[in-house]
Amino acid sequence: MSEEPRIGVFVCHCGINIGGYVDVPKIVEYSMTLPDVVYAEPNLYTCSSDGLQKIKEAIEKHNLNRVVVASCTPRTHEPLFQGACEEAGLNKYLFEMANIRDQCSWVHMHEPEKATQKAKDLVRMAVAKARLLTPGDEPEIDIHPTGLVIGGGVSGMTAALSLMNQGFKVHLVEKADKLGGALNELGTLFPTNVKAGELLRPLIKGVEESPDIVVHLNSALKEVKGFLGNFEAEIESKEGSERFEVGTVIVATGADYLDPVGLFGYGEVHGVVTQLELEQKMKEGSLGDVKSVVMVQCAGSRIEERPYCSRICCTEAMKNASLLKEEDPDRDIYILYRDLQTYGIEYTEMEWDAKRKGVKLVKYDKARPPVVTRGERGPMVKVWASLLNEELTIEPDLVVLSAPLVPNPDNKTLSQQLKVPLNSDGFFMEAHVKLRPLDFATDGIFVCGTAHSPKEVAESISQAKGAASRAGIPMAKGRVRAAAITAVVDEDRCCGCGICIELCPYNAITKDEMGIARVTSVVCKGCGVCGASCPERAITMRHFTNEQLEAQGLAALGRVVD
Amino acid sequence: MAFEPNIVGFLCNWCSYAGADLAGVSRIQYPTNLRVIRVMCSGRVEPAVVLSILAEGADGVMITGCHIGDCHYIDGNLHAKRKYELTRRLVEKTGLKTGRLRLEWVSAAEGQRFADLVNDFTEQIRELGPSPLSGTTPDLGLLLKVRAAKAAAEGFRLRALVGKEEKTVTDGNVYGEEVTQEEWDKVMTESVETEYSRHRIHIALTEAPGSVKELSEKLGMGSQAVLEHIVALRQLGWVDVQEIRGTSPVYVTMEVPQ
Amino acid sequence: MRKVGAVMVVGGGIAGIQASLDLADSGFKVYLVEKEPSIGGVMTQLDKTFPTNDCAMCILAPKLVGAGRHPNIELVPYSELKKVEGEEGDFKVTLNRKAMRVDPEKCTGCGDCAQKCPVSAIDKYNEGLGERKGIFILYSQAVPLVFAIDKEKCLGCGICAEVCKAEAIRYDEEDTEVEVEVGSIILAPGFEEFDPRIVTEYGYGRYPNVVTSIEFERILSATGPYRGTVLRPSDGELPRKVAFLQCVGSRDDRVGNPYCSGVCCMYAIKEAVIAEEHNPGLEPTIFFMDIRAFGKEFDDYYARAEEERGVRFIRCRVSHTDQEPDSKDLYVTYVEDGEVKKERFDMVVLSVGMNPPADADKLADIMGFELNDYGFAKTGLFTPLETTRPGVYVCGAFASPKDIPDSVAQASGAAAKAGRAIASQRGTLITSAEYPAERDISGEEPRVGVFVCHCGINIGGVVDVPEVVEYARALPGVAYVERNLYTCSQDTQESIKEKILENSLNRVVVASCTPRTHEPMFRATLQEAGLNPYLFEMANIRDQCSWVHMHQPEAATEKAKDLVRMAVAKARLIQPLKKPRIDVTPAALVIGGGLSGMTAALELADQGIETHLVEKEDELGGNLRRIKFVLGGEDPQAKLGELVGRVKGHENIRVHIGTRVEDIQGYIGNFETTLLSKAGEEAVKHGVVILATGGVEYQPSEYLYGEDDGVMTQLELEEKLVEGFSPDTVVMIQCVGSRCEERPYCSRICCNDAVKNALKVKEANPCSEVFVLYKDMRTYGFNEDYYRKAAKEGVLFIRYDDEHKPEVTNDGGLRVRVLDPVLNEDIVIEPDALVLSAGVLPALDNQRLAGLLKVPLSKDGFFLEAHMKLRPLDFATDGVFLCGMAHGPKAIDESISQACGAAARAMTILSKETLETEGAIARVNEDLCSGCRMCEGVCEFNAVEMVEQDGEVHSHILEELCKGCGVCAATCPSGAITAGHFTDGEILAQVRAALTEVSR
Amino acid sequence: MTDFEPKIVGFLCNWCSYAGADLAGVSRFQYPPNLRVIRVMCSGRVHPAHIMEAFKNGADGVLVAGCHPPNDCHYISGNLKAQRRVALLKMLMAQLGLDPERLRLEWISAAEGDKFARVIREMVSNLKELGPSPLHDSEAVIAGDD
Repeated sequence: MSEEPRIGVFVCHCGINIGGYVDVPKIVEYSMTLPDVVYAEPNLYTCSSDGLQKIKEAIEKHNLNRVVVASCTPRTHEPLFQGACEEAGLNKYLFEMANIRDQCSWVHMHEPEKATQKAKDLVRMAVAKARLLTPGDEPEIDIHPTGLVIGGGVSGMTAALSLMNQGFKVHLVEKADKLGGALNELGTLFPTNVKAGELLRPLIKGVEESPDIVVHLNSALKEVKGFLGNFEAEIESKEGSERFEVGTVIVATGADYLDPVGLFGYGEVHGVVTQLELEQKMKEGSLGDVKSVVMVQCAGSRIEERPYCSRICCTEAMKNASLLKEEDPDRDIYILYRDLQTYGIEYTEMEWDAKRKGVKLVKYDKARPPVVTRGERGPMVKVWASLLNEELTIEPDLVVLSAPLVPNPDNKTLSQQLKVPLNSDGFFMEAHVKLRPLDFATDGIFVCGTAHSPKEVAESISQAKGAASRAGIPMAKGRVRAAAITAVVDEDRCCGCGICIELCPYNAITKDEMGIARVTSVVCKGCGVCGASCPERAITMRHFTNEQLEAQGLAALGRVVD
Repeated sequence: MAFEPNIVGFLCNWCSYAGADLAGVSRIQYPTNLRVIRVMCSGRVEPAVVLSILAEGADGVMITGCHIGDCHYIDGNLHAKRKYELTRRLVEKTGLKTGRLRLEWVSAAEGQRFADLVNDFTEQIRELGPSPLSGTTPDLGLLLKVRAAKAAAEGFRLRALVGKEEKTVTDGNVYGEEVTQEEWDKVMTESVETEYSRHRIHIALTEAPGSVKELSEKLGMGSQAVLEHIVALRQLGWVDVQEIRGTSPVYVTMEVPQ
Repeated sequence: MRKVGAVMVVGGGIAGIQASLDLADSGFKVYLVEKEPSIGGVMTQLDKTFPTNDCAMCILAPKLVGAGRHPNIELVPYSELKKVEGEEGDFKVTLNRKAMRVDPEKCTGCGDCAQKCPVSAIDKYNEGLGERKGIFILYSQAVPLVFAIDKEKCLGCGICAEVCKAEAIRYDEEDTEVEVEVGSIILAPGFEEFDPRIVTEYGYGRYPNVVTSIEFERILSATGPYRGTVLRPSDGELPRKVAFLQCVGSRDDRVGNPYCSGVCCMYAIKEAVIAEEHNPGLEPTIFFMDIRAFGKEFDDYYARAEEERGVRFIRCRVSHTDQEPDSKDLYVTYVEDGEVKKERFDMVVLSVGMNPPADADKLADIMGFELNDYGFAKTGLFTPLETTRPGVYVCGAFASPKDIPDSVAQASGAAAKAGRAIASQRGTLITSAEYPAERDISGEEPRVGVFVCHCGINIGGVVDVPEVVEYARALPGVAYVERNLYTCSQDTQESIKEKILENSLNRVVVASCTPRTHEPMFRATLQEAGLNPYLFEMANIRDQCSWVHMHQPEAATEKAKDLVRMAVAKARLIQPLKKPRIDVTPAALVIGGGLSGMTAALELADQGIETHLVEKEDELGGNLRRIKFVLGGEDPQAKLGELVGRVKGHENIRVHIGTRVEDIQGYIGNFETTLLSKAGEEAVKHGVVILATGGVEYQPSEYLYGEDDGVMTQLELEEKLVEGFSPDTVVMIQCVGSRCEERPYCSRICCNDAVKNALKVKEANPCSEVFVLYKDMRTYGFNEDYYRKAAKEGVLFIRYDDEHKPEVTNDGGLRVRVLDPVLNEDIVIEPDALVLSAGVLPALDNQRLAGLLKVPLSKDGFFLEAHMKLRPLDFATDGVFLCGMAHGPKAIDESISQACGAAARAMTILSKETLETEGAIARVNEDLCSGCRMCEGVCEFNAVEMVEQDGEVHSHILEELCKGCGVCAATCPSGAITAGHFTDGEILAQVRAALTEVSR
Repeated sequence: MTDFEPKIVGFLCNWCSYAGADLAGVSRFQYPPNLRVIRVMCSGRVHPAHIMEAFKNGADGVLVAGCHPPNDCHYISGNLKAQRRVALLKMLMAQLGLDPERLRLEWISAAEGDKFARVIREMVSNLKELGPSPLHDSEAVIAGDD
């Protein structure tokens, strides 16, 4: 922009919200003394259609190339004023606001003189910044209408089907030789005791029969490049590798069960099995003559090494305990637990159901966990029942350990390939635990199912549908408009140290073939951390440049720099 | 007239700025001394920018961001904290009171907290009195120190260390070894001292050429240390010998185009 | 028994490098093991070297580079010995190769990593006076030029890997074990500086202005912390008065170092002289006990320092140093003339001695050889190169403290020993490059291919490389241009070859870094593509452009274009050159049948070389015949007998006694010599000449010698002592005929001889009185022990100086009157025997032989080697070598080392059937030559001969001897001489291209 | 005349001075970009005609740099020959109306990177004071001998 700045200042009375405490005419008058300000006027409500019209007229009449509105907060009103500027043919990034209401008149209602002084300062600061503003443009990118789903378990298949139903093509990548994931191992599923196989069958059929879903078995992701709408994925299988373009990626890699070797006699004492193994036996009918069973909860979770709760084990134990009781009501079933996490209506009901059937619940203490040793005829369990305040000794036929779900060992590689984070437990970490549970900070990549954290099938399915719906949004739009408040790298200064790449939570920065950082501006969210951290000071943060920040700071101190 | 501090605040757009707006909407009253600069993220605030504002005479600088874990940009506030720590170290070096700086977390819902904070900080600054760099007769010696601190904050070394700190201390280093905060701080302390001292010398030589002895007196630094820094600065091509005056080499700055 | 044709050299200092080069040039594979990441050792830290004041780096760098790219030398840097198994001829050595964490194949040495490394560490190269980074090279010119990560300091931040465009960083690299099979091992681990913190009275470590001599060396150096201006570390002021304290950690029993380090006197004098040169007006003072300037031309240097350069010498041992706390000035307290004196200085330099290497014990343990009492490798007087373990040899300071030329000579000697043990395996483990047939380009128009390097961002970050590429495209003669990220990378070499073939290129220009390091590699690439290697030219757009104009990208781009234009202008004119090949006669001529000559002859003969040993007298043995006993207790006559027996019985040695060399014709590889004996003339053909003409004892004319029977020389005394002579009172006078006006040099051996004979007298007659009148006692090295022993046994050492020489009279009995400087009064002794330590004179025949061979003599009449420091056994004239007393006075072990060394040097020629020499040499156009002989006068290498043809005399270049410097071409008034590869046409084309846009 | 940028041609011997110039680069010592280097094996290779050709083609200054006397020369004494030639040529230059200051002989060792940079800085600033070479516009002066 080679033109000299010509700034127009519009000072809002906001009825009496501003004008009642701040001397607006004085501010208008003061504005006219500031460098490069060629026009200033007061408005009753600058945000009214009348006020907006006046801005447009002034731009035209006074040939303004920067506009400052002193009124309320940019968080709510900036888009409105920027719209007015655009309508008058002025780039919207040539607009700046001074917040003299929310952060001035309203909070200094009893000090009108000081409030007026502050308002002047705020206008001066806004003008100082406005003088340095440059126009920005908002590039648009096309979104490739194909999804990539990694993981062919229940979550992945659900997500793939959901995407297909939204009208997108899907590549589904599964590392095993068949679809189904962990459900292939399970017997029945709580709370309805539906057989896992029955749940899987229609899903697999749907996936396999869909012409829009390409299933890649025995395959793993080798590389992903690109960004939202334009990822280039390469998958590798024994047959070789294949590349394709996708617009979005859903991570549904599931989780593994812990192999509880060394815990509670597992692997050492005959008759100690996991819940999964119990289900296998029940499924095959190979349980045999089992008269008494002790289930040990939290077998490997909620401990120092693995501090998280595996969420499903309590309900799973209730389900299996009930099933065992149904088979043979004479069986003695003990569940040794620390805290029962049978959350929600249905699961609480399952707990009651088990109790009604005579399943004995024994609370143990983390400090004094049950000890399983070899007894005379089978395992022997000693447990300090904390509610009874006494030690129980049980010699069951079977000890069943509720081993937790643990992260898929492939997570680490995948997180590096996709540049999305894992939490300290090794599960994928979403962008925001409350509000963005299915997104990653990186646009266009989503997560669902037990890849995210231990969860039961219904929850996984909900998440999968949710993730597919999130992924569908940009693909349905077909285009995305990027913001102009982005970082830009001066390639002559960049030494390629990679700090910006490391710090960018959005993977918006990559290295080019010369090892120089490049910002993918459509992915950049404009936080500016990269710019503030670049050791070579090679990154400029558009719209919040150092010069602009310093000019504002200096203006705040009453210094105007020409 | 009572002392009215000039305080500059950097507020992140998503939490703190919204919190400040909420204070307004709620008509919570607080002192008028704060002048707000909106930034998208508290992690955007560079030590060098803060130092240049201090150099211009601000009585206090406040940086506020989202609470840890709430950052709109995931972890920008963690970086803000690292950067703030560097600013604090450098300010400490100059002798300016570190009480003139403040980093706080304010959420969008904490209008009252924001107002309390402004109250508290304004009071704190009032007690500290005007910045020696404010007014028409700023303390020129101190000004040079703050400029040296700013130059140090703009240099590769400190910026690189701060840029790498969060990741290395949290996730370990490239060897997969754990790096404790104490270990990192040790390097930081050394590096801040070195960089600050070198810029002190460089700036002093920009003002006027001088010998090691003169620099040592002027800067209150041991002459042996000054010489060691001069050796390094010559290696960097920042200073060179202008002439030998008596038994003293006199050093000048070389042009270092940016 | 199995033998392996490879040698391991442990230690990459100057001795290790020399040994490696000699062996590699003689057809053996060499593993050069160095504990630091780069070779070069202590010499790289030195500013100048005595006695010539040569720039250490200037003379060392070619050897470093030579070792670094020698096809038969494999550098094993950053490695230490772990295990040695096997026996002489067949060792298996296990090495621990420390992780450098940088891939040497990929690292280009550009230094970007160190620039960006945020961690600083102590700069060992600058002795802690500067700063280096967590990733470093030892010094700028390091070989190999590979960075290493200092794991101790590294934070692991990862920046270096990110900025390394060559992707050379390997954080996951671990220490690795390497197994190597070799036939011989040479130890050259050097020495450790004595740590003067132990000697607390001098204040080192507490007083900033007290520095060690090696620190001072860095202070003096242009590449040092102060860029060569001497400054006080405490405050950066120029010191005026600088004190040098000698014998810190030497000749000092308290610290366990009774021996003399041998080099400190000379380096202190050098440092004093150079300091004054760098800081005019600086006043150096050297506090010493004896000045031990015993080497060739050393005394001369000492005298000039005192007389011409104003260095002040004070003979005393300094008791202590104090610091004035505010000024940090230093006060040196000493006793002179019985008076305690205290003098202020600005700076104090401690001349620290040599300790054995810190890991000597470990080394001895691993290798299974013995150390001597002081922790150095144990050797014998007649076996100075052998350790106690067969097959393991030693050279340099680890054998005994010594200076650079003695180390270099010894290194060559060790190479001879190591090579001899496995001579049968010569050539079995080396590979020579095979190239396709050269394409004939005569008649072709120039088709130049230009390859412009980005060097990561080292060039590309400043110079606009695409613009340079576009520019080059338009230059006349250019047929192809491309740019590369790294032109030196292996894949680019492949691509250059392809491009040469695809585009029928007949000249190649690479615009990248310096030809000093990279030209040989690119030339090899041309050869692989069938082009003559000389059809190559480089434009140095990095070291001399982008790196030095980093802030002026446009001007740098313009300069880079100019440099490319100049290179292309030259390239268009360059012609293929052939490297001359010389056939080598596999025989040697050794002149002189003394200890040195016989030793050299045996070394050669044992390696299968036919050797003519010429002795003018009728008997072999030379001076050794007169030596009856030695300080260490060995029997010299038994050794002599053994030696003569072996020489006479050796199938490859032809002994010519009573013979004189009449005439020598020819040049390297092809000499023809006429020998004259009573039997008549004989002509022999040989490939090399070794001069071992020895020296003779001075016949004194002073102190009544020859007039009084009681006056004799040391050699005469020795003969008498053997016969049972046992005097009661003996006076010995040192420096008779040495260190005087006519012969200013020190004869080196006389002090040791005097001590030896004094002890012998005392041994035979413990009640005898022995007085030694001396100027400086120069019992350097471990012989200091005998000096102490003699003093302990009551031998009285009385110093005299030239103003107060002893007076000898005989009025009915010998009387010696001498001023005792301690009592400051004359004392008179009436000895039974007055023994004169007569100096060593050059052999009488030297002058004549020098004329025959056209080799120079020093002003003292000894032969003058090619370079005092680094080529002590060579002459500038190729194929001629020297050793022993022909070079200057020296002891038995030193002569043996040199003799073996000369043999090793000779073997670098004799091991080859044909020699290939430099192709870029001078050529004479006979039509233009006027026969003025100016070229003959300026050639230092005797490469010009005058030829008569058709009655006209014109000059002719012996291409085998020409080194290609081009001085003759620049001298020739008729323009008859062309300097190959640097022709007038080529230089002028470059000049014009430098100054005009488009070359004409 | 402030924007006058002198053109300098430098003849550097391969062993010391060219290595010193390389060291200046390795050490990143900055100096003005006015020099164009021609590498010769020995400073003794440089003939007066080479130097005069440079002046004739518009060079404002010529640098000849070699190893320090007496012993650093790789070819033993080539540097001394260069010294004599330069001395003679300077006398001739004065007669031709060329300021002998424009020709400079320096001994620069392989360790003197900073000296190399300093010499170039000095030469450029001296030549800026001397102004453009008189041969710039009047090639006729010595054109005859081509």
